[in-house]
Amino acid sequence: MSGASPFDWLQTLQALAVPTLLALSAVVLLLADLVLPADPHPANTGPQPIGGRRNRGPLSFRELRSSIAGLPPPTTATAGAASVSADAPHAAVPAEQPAPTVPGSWRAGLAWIAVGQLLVTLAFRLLAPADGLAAGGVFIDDAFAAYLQVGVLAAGLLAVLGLRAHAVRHFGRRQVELYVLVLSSLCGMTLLAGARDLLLLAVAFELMGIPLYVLASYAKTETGLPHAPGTLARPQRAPAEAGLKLYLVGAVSAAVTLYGLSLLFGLTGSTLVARLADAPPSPLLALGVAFVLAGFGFKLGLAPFHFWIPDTYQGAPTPVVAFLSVAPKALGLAALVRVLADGLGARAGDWLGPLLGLAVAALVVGNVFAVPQQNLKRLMGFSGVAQMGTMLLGVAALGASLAGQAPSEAAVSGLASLLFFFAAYLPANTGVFLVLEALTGPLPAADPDTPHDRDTLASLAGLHRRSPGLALAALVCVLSLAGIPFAVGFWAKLWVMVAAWQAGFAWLVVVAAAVSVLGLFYYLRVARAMYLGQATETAPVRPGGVLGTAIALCALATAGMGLWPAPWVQWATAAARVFLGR
Amino acid sequence: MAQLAFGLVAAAMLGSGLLAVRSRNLVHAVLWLAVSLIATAAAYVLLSAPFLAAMQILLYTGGVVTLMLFGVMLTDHRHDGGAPGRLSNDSAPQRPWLGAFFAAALFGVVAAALYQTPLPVPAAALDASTARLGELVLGDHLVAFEAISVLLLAALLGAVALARKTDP
Amino acid sequence: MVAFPPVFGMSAAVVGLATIVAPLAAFLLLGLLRPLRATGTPAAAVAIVAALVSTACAFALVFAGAPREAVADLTVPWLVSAGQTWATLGVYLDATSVPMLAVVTLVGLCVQVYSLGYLHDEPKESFGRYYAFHSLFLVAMLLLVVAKDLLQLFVGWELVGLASYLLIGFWWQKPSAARAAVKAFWLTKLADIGLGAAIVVLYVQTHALDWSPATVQALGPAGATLVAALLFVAVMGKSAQFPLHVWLPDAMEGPTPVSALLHAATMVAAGVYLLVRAWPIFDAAPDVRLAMAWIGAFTGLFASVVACAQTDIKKVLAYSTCAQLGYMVAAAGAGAIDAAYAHLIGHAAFKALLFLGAGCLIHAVHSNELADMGGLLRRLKFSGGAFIVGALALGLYPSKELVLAGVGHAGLQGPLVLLLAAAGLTAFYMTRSVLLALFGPASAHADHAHEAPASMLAPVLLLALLSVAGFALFDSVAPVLVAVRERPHSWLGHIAHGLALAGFAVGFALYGPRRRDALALPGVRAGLAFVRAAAVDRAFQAAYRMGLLAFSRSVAWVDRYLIDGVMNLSAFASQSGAERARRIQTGKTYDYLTAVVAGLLLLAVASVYAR
Amino acid sequence: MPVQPWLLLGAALFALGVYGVLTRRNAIGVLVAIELMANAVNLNLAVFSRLHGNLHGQAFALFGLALTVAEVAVGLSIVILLHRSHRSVRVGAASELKG
Repeated sequence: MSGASPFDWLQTLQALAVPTLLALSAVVLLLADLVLPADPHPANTGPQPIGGRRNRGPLSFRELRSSIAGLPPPTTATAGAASVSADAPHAAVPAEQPAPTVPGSWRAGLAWIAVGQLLVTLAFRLLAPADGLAAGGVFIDDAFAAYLQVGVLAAGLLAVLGLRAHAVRHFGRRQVELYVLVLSSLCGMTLLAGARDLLLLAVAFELMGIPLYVLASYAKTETGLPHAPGTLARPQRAPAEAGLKLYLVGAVSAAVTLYGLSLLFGLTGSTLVARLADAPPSPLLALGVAFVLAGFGFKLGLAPFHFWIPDTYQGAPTPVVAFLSVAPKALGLAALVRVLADGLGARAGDWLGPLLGLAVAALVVGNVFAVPQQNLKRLMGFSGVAQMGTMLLGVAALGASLAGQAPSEAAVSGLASLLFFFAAYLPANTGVFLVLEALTGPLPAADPDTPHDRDTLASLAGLHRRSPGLALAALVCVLSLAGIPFAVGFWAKLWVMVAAWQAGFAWLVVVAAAVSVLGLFYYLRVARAMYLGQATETAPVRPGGVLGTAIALCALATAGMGLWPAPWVQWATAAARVFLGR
Repeated sequence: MAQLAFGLVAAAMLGSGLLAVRSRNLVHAVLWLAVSLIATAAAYVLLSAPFLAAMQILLYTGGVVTLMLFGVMLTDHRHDGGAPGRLSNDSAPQRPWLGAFFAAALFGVVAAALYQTPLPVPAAALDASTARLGELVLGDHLVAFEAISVLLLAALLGAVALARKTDP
Repeated sequence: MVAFPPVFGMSAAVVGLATIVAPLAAFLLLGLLRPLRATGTPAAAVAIVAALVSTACAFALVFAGAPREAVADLTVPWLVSAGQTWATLGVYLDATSVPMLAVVTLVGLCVQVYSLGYLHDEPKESFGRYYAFHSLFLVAMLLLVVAKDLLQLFVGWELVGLASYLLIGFWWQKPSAARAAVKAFWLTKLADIGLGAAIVVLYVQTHALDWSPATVQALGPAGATLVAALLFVAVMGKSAQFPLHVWLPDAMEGPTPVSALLHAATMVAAGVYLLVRAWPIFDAAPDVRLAMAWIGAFTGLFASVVACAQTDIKKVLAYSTCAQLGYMVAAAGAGAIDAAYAHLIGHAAFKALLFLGAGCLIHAVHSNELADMGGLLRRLKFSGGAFIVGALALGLYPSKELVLAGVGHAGLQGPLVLLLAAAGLTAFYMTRSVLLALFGPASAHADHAHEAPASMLAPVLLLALLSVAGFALFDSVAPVLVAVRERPHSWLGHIAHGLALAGFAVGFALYGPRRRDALALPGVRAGLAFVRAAAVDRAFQAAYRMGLLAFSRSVAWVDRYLIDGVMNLSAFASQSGAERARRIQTGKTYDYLTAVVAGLLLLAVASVYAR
Repeated sequence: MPVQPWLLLGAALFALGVYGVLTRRNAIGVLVAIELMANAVNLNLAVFSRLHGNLHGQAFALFGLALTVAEVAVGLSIVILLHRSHRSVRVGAASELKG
């Protein structure tokens, strides 16, 4: 036992209450899915499970193979017949009809359980004091962690609300997994928020990431399309591709991160982040930091580790992207700050240079590549790269201060501006994706053999005529992302830039401001499409109550924070002070 | 003696590793990976990490390699240019010079950094009893241990949800 | 600090807050309740009642009898960093903000009432939208006026820009209107970068965003010069100073009441108001003030010359607005900030009167062209009379003397000469407009002309009365509003009057209906005929051409490369650079992995070897 | 025995993995290469555990093992999904999303 403080169960549990609650929620949700009765209307909702049985029971290998591989089952009479009967309802559905939903299914209620669980956890987080230390200091429950936890819980809540209609519509029997995966990813994020141990950091990082790989590849089946007899309906191509790209780049980056962490561990012999400060400066240390930076670069989507972003955003289910595009990035950056500032603060001079390079690359690449995009999801992906680049200005200010190149106040304002930036970025970014989901989510699945590209700016054209509310919500979010004065995004950008300026990075601020002009252009293009574009369709868009609520929450939060940023500013400043011990 | 053992293990790991990334036949590649992993288990024994070695064989060789073989079998390669029922040759390396350049450059940087960093010679013995390791895992790293159980649950669930026939 | 006396039995600041809350409520009602907005006239009534409340409150504040030093401060901390408040939100009333409140609300009210008649043919829905925008504009403008620091002022400033964009583009089906709106938006936006940069510099240098002497002290002379210069860029954009004035004439594409509201009385005045408000900063930057004096005076003369040759009545007024704003900026540059403020307030009233009067004429003949008017006075006695009052006021308004005296007193000979010339030209082109539009032979359109409805005439009457009253009572009213003690009776005033009268005379001689009778004397007639034929017309044409050729080069340059350039940058960027670059995104995952490894290698090498 | 040779071995294994990741076009082949990289990490950790004479590194490596297993399980399921949707397990087959 190397921990300085004796192991205290109660204290540990208290400090870890939020991740624990989330893990328990996931388990409860799974149990609920198992325990609750079968679907009331399974017969007319799609193909029967193979062999006419429920999917959850144990399968024979043959069935598993045919089930998994989409191949014709072995030519035994029963299995073959089952396969054909499984296909029959598909063929009966006309091509243009939306995928059938399951009216009255209790599965649609799973989302409400998840929402309830998240609300309880959020309430707990807001009410419980944040001053705990878990198991020898591997995890700290302080104001910094609490701030981030509140943020990701809110993001999770929005994600579940946004996912519900999509799941009911497209994922019939596979809904519970979605929410369990969101909850376990959140569990990883909340752990990451306070992890002060390299090992826990690595595990939490993966716990956050692995469910996202699955969520991004959650493909709906192409119902209603003719397919060869004896084969099963194909899943959509785009999510599979999105998931593959996310996964492969992510797995390689995870290996890179772990390699870097192994080097950092090797130089101190302790897994505690704080002990990194003991490591004498050496090339190996610098190398370890470079590997960690590169690995986190993937999660944050910094150039040149960003290539997966637009493709994955485009292909993955839109509500998943709404979640994927903010919370993991925020927590990835928080974890990076933890390692860089808490552990390697004294060596800030070493990592500052590479970090500045990453910031400039992200700012330039993100903004330039976003300009020609016609697909809104890709546009948001690239612009997200640029936003992360802006956030790195805050880290740079922090680093300059830690390295002694800037006044100590720059550290607080750098970190606080970063935290505030998260809070500003979260609802705006989520809101745009949810509006898109409201617009294109209910459309029937496209032909699996053609890449479907519905999420274009053209599909937004004339949105304010089809649904003024949605258009207004999207406008609020987009203006905030663009950093139009007096949207919250403006305050966030201003603060981060002021912090960087104070830390002596005037040139960086100038670069950021210059490329931000491009941001103004492409974000306003979205607004122009909605308000000035000629609508090709005139049917009104109705997002439905749940999704509508989520969108309204996003827009209201964005607008509200823009009008009244003071409480958030103070909150972020307090969290930053606690983190820096000032 | 230690040097000889190291040499043997290193040769086995690198040789089989090279074959695992170069082999044209995918099944062979996976099997060479298994050899490399077993050689690593031997390395763990040399590094006085017997429990780790056991886990390496159980989890990696027993679990990962088997999973991969399942994967190879479950995905037929007819559409990738191979004959029906046979594994395709599509796993042959492409753009080998690019890969070799980056691999060599990366190795060079790491090696250079390694040689510029003074590291002490380790003490002769390390008491790596399984009991102490277990104490550590369930003590200092208990939080991570619990987290990884959630992770395994989520991964399992996710893997099944993806691989299972998708239904509406 | 002297407290503001209570108004209506309430704290003055609360009353000040009410001036904003009323139009805000109207905006929210109209904006959020679509059924209400779609009702048309009732929607307008909501906005007008709100504006009425606002105006009543503002005038109550003006007549509260507060001493000049009185201040009412109802602000709450807005942005707080490191335990220090560096921006506040709320209402700050003092001798500077209160008169402006009255001007803004009164003009807003007049224009809203006037629009009832002017836009009665609009569809109900867009009528409601129009009033929603109007209320938004009022909120934004008032927010700007009562700001205690630069940040809230910036909020109002930006919102004003947004509202004006929406209002100019109100007839967005018209391509020219849409284009004009976009142009105005971009150009003022461009200039706003100055304001944003000024805020950043101010904050970085002083950790404060206000204009108090303490802040200016902390800023130091160099800092003050930088901040003042940046602020002045924003002023040039908003207040249409050469060469950033190009959006103003184009913006005449909007409905005429909008022109009256935005481009005569209130929005363009925001720039000058910023000069007045943040005066301590400008006061500490003499270099910037010298540039201001020259730019303002040049704008005054240049715009006057261009106005002489316009055929569109609204464009005449637009250029004339440019010129008068030039007067104000020049006065501020000369340090005569009270003169600038006095001119701002007076000009607001009679320029609104002119625009609304012109609107009546346009309404009658359905054309902006002076050529389509003519002889309208016979049919439109009331509107025509009001227009004449406005024209006289523009030519002779006493605050102009204050400006000239201020500039002269500062020893700025060059700007003084330019402004004196502009004064003569002002009288000339107003005479020209009046004679062409109201006298002379009746045009084809004029035969069917009929007087505007009462809803349009009432505000015109009110403004005309105010202009006359302001004229007559200037010496007693001006000190109440601004810190002008007395009108300087200097030789400059006489010269200005003389030039103005000369301008009237020349205009009358050249365009007057009875010029033949008046010029019966052979010698005079021959001389004037010669002058008219050979010199004056040519001179003006030449001057105009010079204005358009020499200056229009630069104007066109700004227009083409700056404005259109920004607008076309998008097309360029998307078609060439970025379009080519996006091929890197191949879609092949192994390429992405190569990029990851390459990035890793780069970072590793940089970290290890470039330490 | 000093640790440098061991660490070099780890680096070489990692580099081999990188080579495989960059040259393999079959998704399962890439997974194999990623395994090699993860294995190199674990080797490093075991070596450092030896270096410092404590078991934290071995514990870390144990966790690393478990992480890799979870990752591979999900990866293979994604490959299978890819196979169903694209009728192929070539990485390059999935390249419709681009630009």
